[in-house]
Amino acid sequence: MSIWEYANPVRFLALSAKVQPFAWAAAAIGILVGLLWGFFGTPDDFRQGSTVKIIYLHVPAAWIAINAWIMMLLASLVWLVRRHHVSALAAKAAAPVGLVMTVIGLLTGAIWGQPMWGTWWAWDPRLTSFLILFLFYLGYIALWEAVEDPDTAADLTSVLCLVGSVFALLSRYAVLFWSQGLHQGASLSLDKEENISNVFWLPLIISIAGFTLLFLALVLYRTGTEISLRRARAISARLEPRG
Amino acid sequence: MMPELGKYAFEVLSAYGLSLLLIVALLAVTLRRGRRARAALRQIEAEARPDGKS
Amino acid sequence: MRLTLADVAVARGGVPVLSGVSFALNPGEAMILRGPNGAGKTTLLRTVAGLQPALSGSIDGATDAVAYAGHADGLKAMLSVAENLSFWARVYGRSDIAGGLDAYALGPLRDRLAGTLSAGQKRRAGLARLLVTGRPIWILDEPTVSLDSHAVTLFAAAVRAHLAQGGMALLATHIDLGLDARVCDISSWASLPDDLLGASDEAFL
Amino acid sequence: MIALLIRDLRLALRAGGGFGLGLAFFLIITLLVPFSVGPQSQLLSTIAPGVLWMGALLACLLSLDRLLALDFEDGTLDVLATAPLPLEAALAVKGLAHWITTGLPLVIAAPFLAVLLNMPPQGFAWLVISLALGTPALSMIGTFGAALTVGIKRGGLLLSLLVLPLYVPTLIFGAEAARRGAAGMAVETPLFVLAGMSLACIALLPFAAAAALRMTLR
Repeated sequence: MSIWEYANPVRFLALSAKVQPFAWAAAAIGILVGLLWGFFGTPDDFRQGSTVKIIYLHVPAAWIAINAWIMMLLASLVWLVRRHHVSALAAKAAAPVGLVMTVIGLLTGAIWGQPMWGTWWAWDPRLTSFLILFLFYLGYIALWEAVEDPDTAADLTSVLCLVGSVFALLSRYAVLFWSQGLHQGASLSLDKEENISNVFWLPLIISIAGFTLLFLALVLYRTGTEISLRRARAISARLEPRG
Repeated sequence: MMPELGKYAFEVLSAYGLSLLLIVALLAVTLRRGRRARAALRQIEAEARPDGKS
Repeated sequence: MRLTLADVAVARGGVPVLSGVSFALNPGEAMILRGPNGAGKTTLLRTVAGLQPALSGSIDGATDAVAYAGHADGLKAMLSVAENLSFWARVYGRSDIAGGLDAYALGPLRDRLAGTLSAGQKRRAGLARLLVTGRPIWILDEPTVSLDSHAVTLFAAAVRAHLAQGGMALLATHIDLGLDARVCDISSWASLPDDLLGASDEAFL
Repeated sequence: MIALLIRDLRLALRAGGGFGLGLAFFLIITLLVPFSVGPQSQLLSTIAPGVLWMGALLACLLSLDRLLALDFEDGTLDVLATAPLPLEAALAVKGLAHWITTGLPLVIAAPFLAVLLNMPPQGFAWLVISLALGTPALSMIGTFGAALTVGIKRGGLLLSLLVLPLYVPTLIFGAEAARRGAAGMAVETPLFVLAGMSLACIALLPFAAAAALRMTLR
């Protein structure tokens, strides 16, 4: 039973129907436990005071924002190589979720950084990279909406995703270079955890797991929606008398 | 029960508030759009296969 | 150097339009496709021209041998007729455009900007482009649109000359050109509404 | 291929071909800056490299949606796709034609506009070099964007939305090189990265653009 089985929409919907209840439940539990524990159960950081609690939103959101684009990239590759509709529609379904997570990452990052920087927005390399990622998501979604024929749309958005990913990486290093101005930035990882003592660690992991499951559940459901739209379109295309 | 948030209470609460608001909005839009699309599909399927065979 | 189609199926917008299309065109022959609007004439012509992939079946003899004339003429308004034609000639690795100009009596319009031509004159210039490319297989989609009767005879003469030199032509048109060409109605190949044939919508039905 | 280049250049030079469009836009943008940020020459000279680079970038962007859309409407793209000329080569030539008609004039005009912004003269050379290295990438990325949006009605706005994020790395390194040149600092690092990116764009993007175009023509 190779995974290509699930490229067939009918079988995908069956699988999705089975998985979704667990995904939604586990996501809810993960997020609730992660956030509540983080919010109520952890002490303040000596330096940042209580703003450190924002970590339980910022890091998971940033984590999803990045991985959603990576998932879209893989789905686009699968569409271009194997022409499986479900993967193209899954990429289309994931984009808005990635966009919202990027916005949350930006918001929480700016608010969290505010005490240290004294302003709501600072051109910090990480925040700027997220801003660029936000633009990529916007362009991707806009291209999906702009093209009428679903197949052409899937093709063009896949090409944009491939080329965009290369430029996103380029922008990442450009921003690092530009903000230091003189030398290459030290850390490459986007969401590098500060040196977190374990009391913060566990709720963070749970929260990340919760967000990941939420992403999974959302994408499964939204892909189902895209399949329904596509099926309705296919049937109506055949219903109209020809010519 | 409410933890002492210190002088950054506004920041922390606004961050949580905005983020959760965005997530709830995303959920609402997703579910509403999903329900409407599925209903439209059922309606078209009924039209296409009045005798119910798929 | 025959053009052969074997059991070709084509789709438009994910819906199969024609299936089981099989015919062969020998040098010196022409074929006219007839059929109602939206029956798939343009789709079939674009598939033979290689602009879009066929759903199934095979097309032989078309690669690098086709000159395609769609609804638009491919003329640049700001270039003169001569400049347009010589550009297309050079793209196909040739240079003489005299043949094209004479065949469609475009001599006097030679240096007029394409933008200033009437629809009929533009169409003649567009058709002259086929001559200039020197490609053996002409694929024409409604070539006689906006041509007056005199221009139609010119066009028919040009096609006859092309066939005489061993060229081939595949046209979609409703006008009787007086060519001794096989005429076939493509609705005989129309695919049934329930046919799927791997069209991109198949996965969703 | 040369035929396509000559035709495009001739078209651009003809009336309405839009040859001077990019240049005029670049001039206007640069003139507006002092009005917006005030005439203090010290301020202007510090932001001059960045302003000139942004002006050049926007001028390139402006003339992109005409690049393929006209050929799409009058059927030229359909015929080009069936011509012996590979589509990749045709699009590379399109990018080159765009660079010659839009990019090059910007590079030549930049120093004169730099004077208007009181940019230190020592930076003129580096400004020109960085623009000369960067504008080909802008043209090639733009051609890719145009190929993506050619089939879309009113694709011009979408083209900008898709292309601007792709322009960010070129802008950062290009403006950085110009700024360092003006300040007399070492320019090697940004300049070499810029050159590397441009070469990569010129080499690889025609293939992506041709793939996108084939999908649209399908």
